[in-house]
Amino acid sequence: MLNKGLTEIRFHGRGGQGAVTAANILVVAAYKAGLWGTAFPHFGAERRGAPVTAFARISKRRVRVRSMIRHPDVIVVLDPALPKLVNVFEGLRDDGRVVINSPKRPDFRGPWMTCYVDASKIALDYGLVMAGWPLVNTAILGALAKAIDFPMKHVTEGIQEYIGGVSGRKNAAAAEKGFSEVVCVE
Amino acid sequence: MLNKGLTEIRFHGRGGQGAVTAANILVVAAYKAGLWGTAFPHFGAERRGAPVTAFARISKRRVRVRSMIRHPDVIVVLDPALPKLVNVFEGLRDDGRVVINSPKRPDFRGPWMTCYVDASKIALDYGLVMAGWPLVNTAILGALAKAIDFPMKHVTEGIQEYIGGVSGRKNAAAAEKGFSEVVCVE
Amino acid sequence: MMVLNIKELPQEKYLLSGNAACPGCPEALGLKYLGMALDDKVILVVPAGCSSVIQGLAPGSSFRFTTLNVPFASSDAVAAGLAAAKEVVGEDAVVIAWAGDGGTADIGMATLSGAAERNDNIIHVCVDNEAYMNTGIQRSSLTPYGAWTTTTWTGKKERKKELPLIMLAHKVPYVATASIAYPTDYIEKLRKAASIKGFKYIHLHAPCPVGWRFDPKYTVRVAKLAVETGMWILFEAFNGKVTISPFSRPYQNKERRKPVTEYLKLQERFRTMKPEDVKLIEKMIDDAWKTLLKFT
Amino acid sequence: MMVLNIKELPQEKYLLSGNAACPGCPEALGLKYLGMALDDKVILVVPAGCSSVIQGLAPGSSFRFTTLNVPFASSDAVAAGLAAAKEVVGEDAVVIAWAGDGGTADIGMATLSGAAERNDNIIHVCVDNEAYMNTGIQRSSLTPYGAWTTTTWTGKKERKKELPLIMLAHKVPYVATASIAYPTDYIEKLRKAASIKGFKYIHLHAPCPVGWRFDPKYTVRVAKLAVETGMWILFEAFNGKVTISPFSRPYQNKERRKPVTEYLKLQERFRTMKPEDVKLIEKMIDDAWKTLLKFT
Amino acid sequence: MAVKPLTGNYAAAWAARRARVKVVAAFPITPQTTIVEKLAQFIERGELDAKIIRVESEHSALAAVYGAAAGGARAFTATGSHGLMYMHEMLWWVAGSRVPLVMAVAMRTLGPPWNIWTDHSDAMDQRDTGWLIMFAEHNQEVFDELIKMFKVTEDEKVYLPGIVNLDAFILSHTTEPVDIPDQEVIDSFLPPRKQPYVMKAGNGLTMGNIPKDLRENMEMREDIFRAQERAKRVIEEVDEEWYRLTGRRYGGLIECYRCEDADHYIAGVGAWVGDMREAVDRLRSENGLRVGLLKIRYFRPFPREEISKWLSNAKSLIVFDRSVSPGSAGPLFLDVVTHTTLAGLRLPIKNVLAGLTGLDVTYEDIENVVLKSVGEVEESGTFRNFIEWHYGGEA
Amino acid sequence: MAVKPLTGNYAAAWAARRARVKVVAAFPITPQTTIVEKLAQFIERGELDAKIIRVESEHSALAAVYGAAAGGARAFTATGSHGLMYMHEMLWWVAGSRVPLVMAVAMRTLGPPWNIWTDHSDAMDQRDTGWLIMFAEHNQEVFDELIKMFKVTEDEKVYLPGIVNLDAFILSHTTEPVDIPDQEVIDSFLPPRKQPYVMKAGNGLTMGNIPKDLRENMEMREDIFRAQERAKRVIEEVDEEWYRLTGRRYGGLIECYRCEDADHYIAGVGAWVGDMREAVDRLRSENGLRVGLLKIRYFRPFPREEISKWLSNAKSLIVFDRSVSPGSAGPLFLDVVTHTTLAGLRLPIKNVLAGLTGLDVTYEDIENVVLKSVGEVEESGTFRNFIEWHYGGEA
Amino acid sequence: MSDEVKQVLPLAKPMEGVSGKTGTWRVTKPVFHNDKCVKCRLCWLYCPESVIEIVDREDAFITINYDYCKGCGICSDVCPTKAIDLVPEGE
Amino acid sequence: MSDEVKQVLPLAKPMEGVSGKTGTWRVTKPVFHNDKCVKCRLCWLYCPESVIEIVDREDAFITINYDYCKGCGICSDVCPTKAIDLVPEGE
Ligand SMILES: Cc1ncc(C[n+]2csc(CCOP(=O)(O)OP(=O)(O)O)c2C)c(N)n1
Ligand SMILES: Cc1ncc(C[n+]2csc(CCOP(=O)(O)OP(=O)(O)O)c2C)c(N)n1
Ligand code: SF4
Ligand code: SF4
Ligand code: SF4
Ligand code: SF4
Ligand code: SF4
Ligand code: SF4
Ligand SMILES: [Mg+2]
Ligand SMILES: [Mg+2]
Repeated sequence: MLNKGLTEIRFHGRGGQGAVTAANILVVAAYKAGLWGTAFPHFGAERRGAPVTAFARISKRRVRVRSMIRHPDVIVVLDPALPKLVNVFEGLRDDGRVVINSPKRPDFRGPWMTCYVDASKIALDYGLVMAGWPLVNTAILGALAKAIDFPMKHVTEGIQEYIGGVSGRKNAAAAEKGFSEVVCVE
Repeated sequence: MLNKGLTEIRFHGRGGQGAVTAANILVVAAYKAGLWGTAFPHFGAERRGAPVTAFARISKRRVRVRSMIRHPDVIVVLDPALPKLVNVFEGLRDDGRVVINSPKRPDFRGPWMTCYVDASKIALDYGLVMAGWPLVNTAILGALAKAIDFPMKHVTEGIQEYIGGVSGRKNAAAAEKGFSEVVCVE
Repeated sequence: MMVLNIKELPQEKYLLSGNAACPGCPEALGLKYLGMALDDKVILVVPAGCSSVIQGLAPGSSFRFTTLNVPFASSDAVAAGLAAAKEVVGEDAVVIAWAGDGGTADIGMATLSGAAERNDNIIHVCVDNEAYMNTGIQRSSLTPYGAWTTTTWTGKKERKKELPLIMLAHKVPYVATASIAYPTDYIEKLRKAASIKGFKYIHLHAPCPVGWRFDPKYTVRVAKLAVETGMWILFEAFNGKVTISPFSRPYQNKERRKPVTEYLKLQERFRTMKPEDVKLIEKMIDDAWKTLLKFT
Repeated sequence: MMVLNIKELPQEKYLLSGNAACPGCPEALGLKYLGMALDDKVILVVPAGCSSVIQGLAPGSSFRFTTLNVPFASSDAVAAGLAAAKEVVGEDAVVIAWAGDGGTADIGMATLSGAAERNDNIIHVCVDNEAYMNTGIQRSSLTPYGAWTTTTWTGKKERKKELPLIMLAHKVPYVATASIAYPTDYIEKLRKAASIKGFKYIHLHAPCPVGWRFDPKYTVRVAKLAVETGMWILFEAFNGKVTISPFSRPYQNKERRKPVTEYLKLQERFRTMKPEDVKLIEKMIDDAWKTLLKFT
Repeated sequence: MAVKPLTGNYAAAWAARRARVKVVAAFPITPQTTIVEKLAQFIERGELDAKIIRVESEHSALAAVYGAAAGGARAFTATGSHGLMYMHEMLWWVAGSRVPLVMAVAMRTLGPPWNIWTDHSDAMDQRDTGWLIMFAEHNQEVFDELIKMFKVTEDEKVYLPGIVNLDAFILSHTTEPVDIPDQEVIDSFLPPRKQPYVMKAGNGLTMGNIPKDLRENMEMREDIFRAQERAKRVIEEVDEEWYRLTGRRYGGLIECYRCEDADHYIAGVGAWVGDMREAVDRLRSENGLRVGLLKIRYFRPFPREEISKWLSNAKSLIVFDRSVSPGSAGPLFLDVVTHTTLAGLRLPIKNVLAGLTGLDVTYEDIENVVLKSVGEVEESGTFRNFIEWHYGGEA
Repeated sequence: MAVKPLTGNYAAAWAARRARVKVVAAFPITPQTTIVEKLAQFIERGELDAKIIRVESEHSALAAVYGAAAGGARAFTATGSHGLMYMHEMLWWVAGSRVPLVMAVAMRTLGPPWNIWTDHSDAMDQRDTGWLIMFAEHNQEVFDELIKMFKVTEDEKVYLPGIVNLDAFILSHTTEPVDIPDQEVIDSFLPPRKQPYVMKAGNGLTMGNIPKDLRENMEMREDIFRAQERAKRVIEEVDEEWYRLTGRRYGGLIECYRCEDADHYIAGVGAWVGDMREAVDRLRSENGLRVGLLKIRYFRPFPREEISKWLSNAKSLIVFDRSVSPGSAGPLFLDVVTHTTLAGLRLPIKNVLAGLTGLDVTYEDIENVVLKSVGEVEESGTFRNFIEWHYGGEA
Repeated sequence: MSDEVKQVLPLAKPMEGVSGKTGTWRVTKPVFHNDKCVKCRLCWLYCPESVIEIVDREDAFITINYDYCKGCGICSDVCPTKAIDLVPEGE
Repeated sequence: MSDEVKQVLPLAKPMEGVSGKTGTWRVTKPVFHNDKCVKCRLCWLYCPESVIEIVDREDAFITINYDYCKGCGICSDVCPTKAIDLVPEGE
C-alpha cells in the first residue's frame, strides 16, 4: 500500500483512548523508515468517551498537503463499538483497508479489506490499562503495520522513542503482538 | 480689517485666564454678525499660570482651513507680563494689530498697530474675579472688536449667550468698557 | 437561612441533555441549578470557557437561557450594558455574567471590579474549577497552592487568590460562596441575589474531574469534601456582613473538619504535594476561617 | 516604626525643576520623595497619567529615574517583565510601577491583581489623586462619594473603592498607605518595600489642587486634614498583619479626629454635598477604621 | 433648528442626544473626553433620558454599549487612539454579532511617544473589523453623519456597527457654528431602533456558540462583506433623505470637489480635506492647474465604483495618507490603487505620507506637493516616487 | 542535529529554547496553548534557563515580555486570535519603542461565533503595527523562522519586533519531522542579544515621554517604515547564513515555486501554500497549465520588488486570501495589486477569498479555481470577477 | 454584488442533543435497582445531564435516559443505598 | 529606499527646565523673611518644585530659585512661623 506514494489514514477512537498518540507514533516510525509522515487530530471539544478522529499521512516524499483527509486509504478503529455509533467508513476508498480492534471478525462488509485484532485483550495481557481502560493504541498500531506493509521494526522503535521506559517496552511488545495476531479478510 | 476675507487671530494668555473662552465667544459673535468663525486652543499640558495660546479665524465664507495659524493678523494679549516671557509677536503680519491688556502704552514697538486697554482694572471694577484673578477676557474682547472693526453689538450678545445670567451681563458690560477705553496707536 | 427541600425544586430543564459537557461536569451542574433557581427570567452573558463549549454546536444550543457569548475579558461590562438596556426599555430580566475562574479573577478582574464598584445591577457567578479548563488545564489565579496544571508541572507555587474576600472588600450588596455539592444552598443564594438591586457576587466551587484528575463519579464527593475539610467555606454577606451558611457552620469548629488529605488524595493534581505542603494548606484553611469570621 | 528626621533626607533631586507639573502638584511631591527614598536604584514604569506629562517634553525629561512609559493598562505586567529580566541578567534594580488611581484601580486592576497574585518582585505605587486628572478630572473608582468631577456633575454616587483593603485581601508581602503630607513615613515605607522580595503595594494619597478645586498652596494642608479627620488612614501590613502608622495612631480614637467638614470645605469638588452626605461620610470613616483594625 | 457654536466633540454629544440614545458608556481619553463629559452632563441634568455607565476601560466601554445594543437599546460610545486599540477585540466581536451601534472616534496619534495630536492610524487600523468607517471634515459633518450613521447601521440591509472619525483638536476641540435640528426633526428622520435580534429573557436565543458547519460560519463573514456592499446604497439614500430634511448633502460615500473638468486629482480623508479644498482653489486660480479633490467620506465600505468613475479621465492622482502601514504604504493608498486598478484605470498614482503624529499641514504644503508632483507627471508622464514622506512646514 | 516529530507548537517552543530566551510570558488560547505548556515544562525541568511569567491576560503577556526585552533580556511570547486582538494595543507600543521581541501567532478565526480553526484575519490585522510579519508553511519553517526572527529583529538595521504565524491545527497541532539543530549550532548563529537601548537603573533614560518636536515624532514613524525596508536585505542575508549552517533556505521574503517558465500565477501565505504546491504540480502535469506559485513568506515588509520581478511576464495572477477586509477586499490582495501596479505591471489579477473561518480547502479546490479562472483569462484576457468567494468542497 | 438581504447570523436555538446522542460517550453504565431505592431523589438532583426522571412507578422510582446519559457515575456515587450500579458499557 | 541606519528613537535624557522657565507661570510669589525663620526645613521638604535650597547663611537660611518656582504657595502655607509671604507676582 505504501508504494502508491501517499497513504492517508484516519483513526477512530474515543476521547482518552489515544488515537492521536497512535497517529503521532506512526509519524515517528515513518521517519525511521525513511518515509515522511504527518499526523493531526480533528480537534474539537474532546470529551472522555466521546468519539474522536485523528489523521495521518505517510509518504515517500515530504507531505505538503494540509487539507482534511476526505478519502482515506485506511481507517483504524480503536473501539469495537464505534462502527455502530458513527459512520467510520465515510469516504473510505474502495481499495482501502479497515483495521479494527475486535475480538472476532466484524460483521460489517464492504469493498475494502478488513483486518481485525483483539487489541483490548492484548492491552490487558500486557498490563496496559489507564483509569480502567485498556490502552489499545499500540496493539492496533502493530496491526496497522501488518495491514499496510509498514516495517514493524520501526513501529516498535517509534513506540519506544515516543513513550520511553518500561511502559514503552510493554507497548512495543503489545504492538508486536498486534502485528502477529491481526487477521485480514477481503 | 474684516474686509480682507479671512482674519486670523492669536490669543495669548495664561492657563486659567480664559483665552480659549474669548476665542469661542468671538465665534459666537461672528455668527451673529453673519460671519463664520472657528476657534481652537493650542492644547498641551495647560497648567495654571503657564503661558497658553488660542486661535480664531473670522471670515465671510465658511472657514475650511484647519492648519495652525502661522501668520496672524491680530494678536491678543491677556496678560501684560507675557510679552516679556514669550515671543507673542512671532509671525505677526506687518499690517497686523496687537491688542493688549496694559494700563499704559506698552513699550514694545513694531510695524503693527498696537491697541491697549487696562482690562485688569475693568475686570476688577465689574467684580469679575475668580480665585483672586481678574477675568480679563471679556474686557479685552471689547477692545479687540474696536481694533478690528467688529460690530460690538454682536460681541455683547455673544458674551451673554455664552456666559448667561448676571455674570453674562457683567461681562458684557466689561466688554463695552473695553471697547470704549481701548487706545490704538501705530 | 432556610434550607430548601429537594421536592420543592422545579423539574424544568434549562441545560438540555445531549450537551457538550464532559461526563461528570460541575459546570453542567451549576447551570442545571441555575435553571432551577431562576428559570427563564435569566439572560446569561458567557465569556470564553467551558460553558461556552457546553452549549454545543449552533444552530442548536443546549442552553434554554437566553445567552450572549462574549469575549473573555468583557462579561461584566456586557452584562452591565444589558441590564441598563433592560432598565431603560422597562423589561424584566436577571442579567447574569457566568464566568469561569479565569474569566472572573484573571483577564476579567478589572471588569469585575469595575462593575462591583459601580454597583451595576447584575449577578456575577464565578464558576470556579480552579484552572483554565477549556484550553486544557492551565493555572489561574484561583488554582490552589500545590496543584499540578499544564503550566505548573511541579505544582503551583502561589496561593489561591481569595476572591470572595476581595469581593467582600468591594462592599457590594451581596457576596456569597456556594458549591455544586449543595444545590439547595446555591439555589437560594441565586434567588436572593436576584431579588437585590445592584451588584451581586456568587462564587461557585466546581470540582472538575478532567482538570483535577479524579474519576468523574466523584464530582459531588470532591465538592462535598472541600466543604467538610473547611477548604471551601459556604457563606453569604449582605453589605459586608458575613453569615456562615448552614452547611459550613459545623466546620467553624476546627475539630469537626475532616482531614484535608481526604480531599487532596482523591485528586491526582495534588499528587506531587509533600507533607509540608499539606501543613501549609492546613494553615491556610485556619487563616481563611479566622479572617472570614472577623466579618461575621 | 521609627520616624525619619528631616535632616537625614538626601538633597539630590530626582524630579528636576522646570517640569510640567501644575503648581502645587502632589504627584511631583510623590516623585520628589521617591527620589529621596531610593535614588538611582529605581526603574519607573509609568502608565498614562499626570506623571507621564510631568516628565516634560522629549528629548529632555524632568525625571532622573530611568523611566519607561507604558500603555495605560500595562504597568504591573511591564514591571514584572522588567524585574524578571533584571533577575535573569543579574542586575540590581527596584522596579516600580508608578500609576495613578485610574491606572491602578480601573483599567489596570486586572494587571495589578495578577501581579499581586503571582507575587512579582515589584513595588506598585498608586498615586491617588482620586480622579483621572490627566484627561481633565473624570471620576475613577477611587473618587470619593459625593465628589464632583466632569463625569459626575452632581457628585459621585458610589463610594471610593477601598483598594488598600482589597490589596490586603490579596495577601501580598507588603501593603502600606502613605500621604504626601507625611514624607518621612512614606519614604520609610518605600525603603522597606524595596528591601522585601515579592509584590509590594503602596497607596499614596495625593490631593490635587486642580481636580479637587482648592488653592494650590493647600496641597499639604488638605493631605494632612485627610489624615487628621481619619478619612485617610496611614498603615502598613506585612503579610496581612496591619499596623497603624504613628501619624495615624491618634485617630484610632474617634474623639481625636478633626471634623470631616474641615477637610471637605476646603475643596470645591464637595460643594454640592448635603448634610446627610456628610453623615454618610462620617459613617464610612468609622467603618473603615473598624474594618482595618480587625487586621491589626 | 438652532445654530450653536460647538466643538466637534460637543457636536458628537449633541448627535447622541438628538438620536435619543438610551445607553452611553465611555472611558475618557484625550481628545475624546469632552464628548463623554458633555453626555454625562446632559444625562445628569435630565436633558437626555439615558443611562450612562462610567466604565473602567475602553474594552468595557464597547462591551457595555454592545450589551445594551444587543439588549435592544440605542447605544453610543466614543474613544480614540490607545482607547480604540484597547477595545480593538470588541470591535471584531460587535461586527461579527451584527449588532448596530455607533461610535465616534477622535483620531489621535498612537504612542510611544505619548502624543495627543491627530493621526489617522487608529482609525485606519479598524478597517478589517467589519465596521462602517467614515471620516468627517468639519463639525457639522460630525453631527450630521453621526445621526445618519444610526440610521444606516440600523437598516436591515446593513445591521453593522459604524464609526464616525473626527480629527483630534482640529475638529474635536475647534469651535465653529453647527446647526442642530430640533428634536422633532430628528425624530421624523430616525425611526425607533431596529436590529436583527434582541437578547431578551425567555426568548432562548443563543448568540455566538460554536458553529457545527464551518461553511455557515464563512457565510457569516461573507454576509458582512455583502452588508458592506449593500450599505453603499443605503448611505446614499440616507444622505438624500437628510438633504431633503436639512438642505445638507454630502454626496454619499464620496464628494468630488471641482472635479467636473479636472485633470489631476488629489484624495484624502478627514479634516485636512478642508485645507485641500483651499489648495485646489488656489492651484486653479494661481497656477491654472485643473485639480480635483476626491473627498473620501466612507473608507468602509470603500467607494470602489465612485472613485473609479471620477478618475476615468484623470491624468494623475495623489493620495494623501495621514497614517502608514510600515513595510508597505498608506492604508488609503492601498485601497485606492487596488480599486482603481481593478476598474481598469491606469494612471500615475502617488502616495504622500504627511501630517502623521499631528505634524501641521497647510494648504501651501499641499499646493507645493501638487505643483511639484504634477510637474513631474506633465514632464515625464509619471511620478518620480510613488511613496513620499512630506514634512512640509517652513523649515 | 536531531530530527524530532513535533507539532508546529512544539517546534515553536523548541525555537524559543534554542534561542535561549530569558523571559517567557504568555496566556493560553487554543490553538497556541501547547507552546506555553511546553515552555513551562522546559523551564520547570531546568532544560531552559528562563523565567516564565504566567500572566493574567494577553495584554499583560506582551506587556511583560516587552518589559523584559526593554530591560535587556531576550523574550518570547505566543498567542493567536482573540488573544492577539486583546494585546493589539501593545503591538503598536512595542514597535513604536523599537524593542526587538519575537512572538509566535497560532492563527485562528475571530468570533463570534467561537471557532478555533485557522483563518488569517488575526495575523493580517496586525499589518499596520510596525512588526515584521511572516507566515510559515510547515513546522520546520516555524522553527527555522523563529530562530531567524530573533536574529533579524535584533539587527541594528531593523530593531523591530517580529511575528511568525502558523495556521491553527494544520500546523499548530500537526506532528511532522522537524530538524532541531544542536544548541551549539544555534549559538554560533544567534549572537547575544542586541537592542538600541536598555532600561537600566541609574542610566536615567526616559522612553516615551511627549515629544517637543512633532517633526521628530513623525520621523520616528518614518524610521519604522525605513527599518522595514532595510529589513528586507537583512532577512535575505540571514536566510543565506541559515542555509550555510543547515542547508535550508527559503528565498528570503518570497519563494517562487515553478516560476521559471510560468504563465499564470497564484499567490498565498501560510500552510495552505503546501496544498497550492500540489495544485500547481497537478495543473502542470494533468492540465498542461504552466502555473507558478508565489509563496509570500513575509507580508511585512511586503516584498514589493521581488513580487514584481517574478510577475513581469505573468499572464494572470490569482491571490488567495484567507481573510477579508469587508467593504474592500482581501488584505494580501490589496498589497499585491497595489505594489504590482506601482511596478508598472498590468495583468489580470483576481482575489479568491477561501478557507475563512477554517473551512477546509483542498488542492482540488485550488485546481478548480485556477482552471476556471485561467480559462476566463485565456478566453477573454480578463477575469470575470475580481473578487470571488470560494467555498469549495464537494457540496 | 447582490443586493438581496439574507442575514447569516451567529444565532442558535435551544435543542436537545446538539452534541449528538451523548449516550454513546458512555464507558460505564448506571443501572438502577428499584428494590434498594429509598426515593431520596439525590441521583435526580445531582445528575449533571438531567437524564434521570422521577417516575415514581411501582417498578421504578426513577428512569435513566440512556440516549444521553454519559455514564459519569455521579448518581451511583451519591446514592445513599447504592441502588445504582455502575457496570462497564456494552457488557 | 536608503539603507543608512540612523534610528530615531523615542528617548529622552534628564534635563532641567524641559518645560521652560516655569517661574514664568507664577501668579503669586513666595518671599522669604529670614528674621522669622526657625530653620525647620519644612518649606524645603514640601516644595514640589525642589526650588528651595537650604543655604544656612547668616542672611538667609534658605533661597528660592525663582527661575522655576511656580508660586504654588505651599512653602508659605507649611511654614510654622509664616516666614514666607505670598505676594502677587509682578508687584
Ligand atoms: C482574549 C482571549 N484569551 C484567551 C482565550 C482562550 N480561552 C478560552 S477559554 C479560556 C480559559 C477559561 O478558563 P476559565 O475562565 O477558568 O473557564 P473554564 O474553561 O475553566 O470553565 C481561555 C484561556 C480567549 N478566548 N480569549
Ligand atoms: C487605553 C487608554 N485609555 C485612555 C487613555 C487616556 N488617559 C490617559 S491618562 C488618563 C487618566 C489617568 O488617571 P490616573 O491614572 O488617575 O492618573 P492621573 O492623571 O490622575 O495622575 C486617561 C484616561 C490612555 N492613555 N490609554
Ligand atoms: S473540563 Fe471540567 S468544567 Fe470543563 S466541561 Fe469538562 S468537566 Fe466540565
Ligand atoms: S492635575 Fe493635579 S496631579 Fe495632575 S499635574 Fe496637575 S496638580 Fe498634579
Ligand atoms: S451516570 Fe451520570 S449522566 Fe448517567 S444518569 Fe448517572 S449521573 Fe446522570
Ligand atoms: S439516589 Fe438512590 S435511593 Fe435516592 S432516589 Fe436515587 S436511586 Fe433512589
Ligand atoms: S511657591 Fe511653591 S514652588 Fe515656589 S518655592 Fe514655594 S513651594 Fe516651591
Ligand atoms: S518652613 Fe519657615 S521656618 Fe521652616 S525653614 Fe522654611 S522658612 Fe524657615
Ligand atoms: Mg476554570
Ligand atoms: Mg488620578
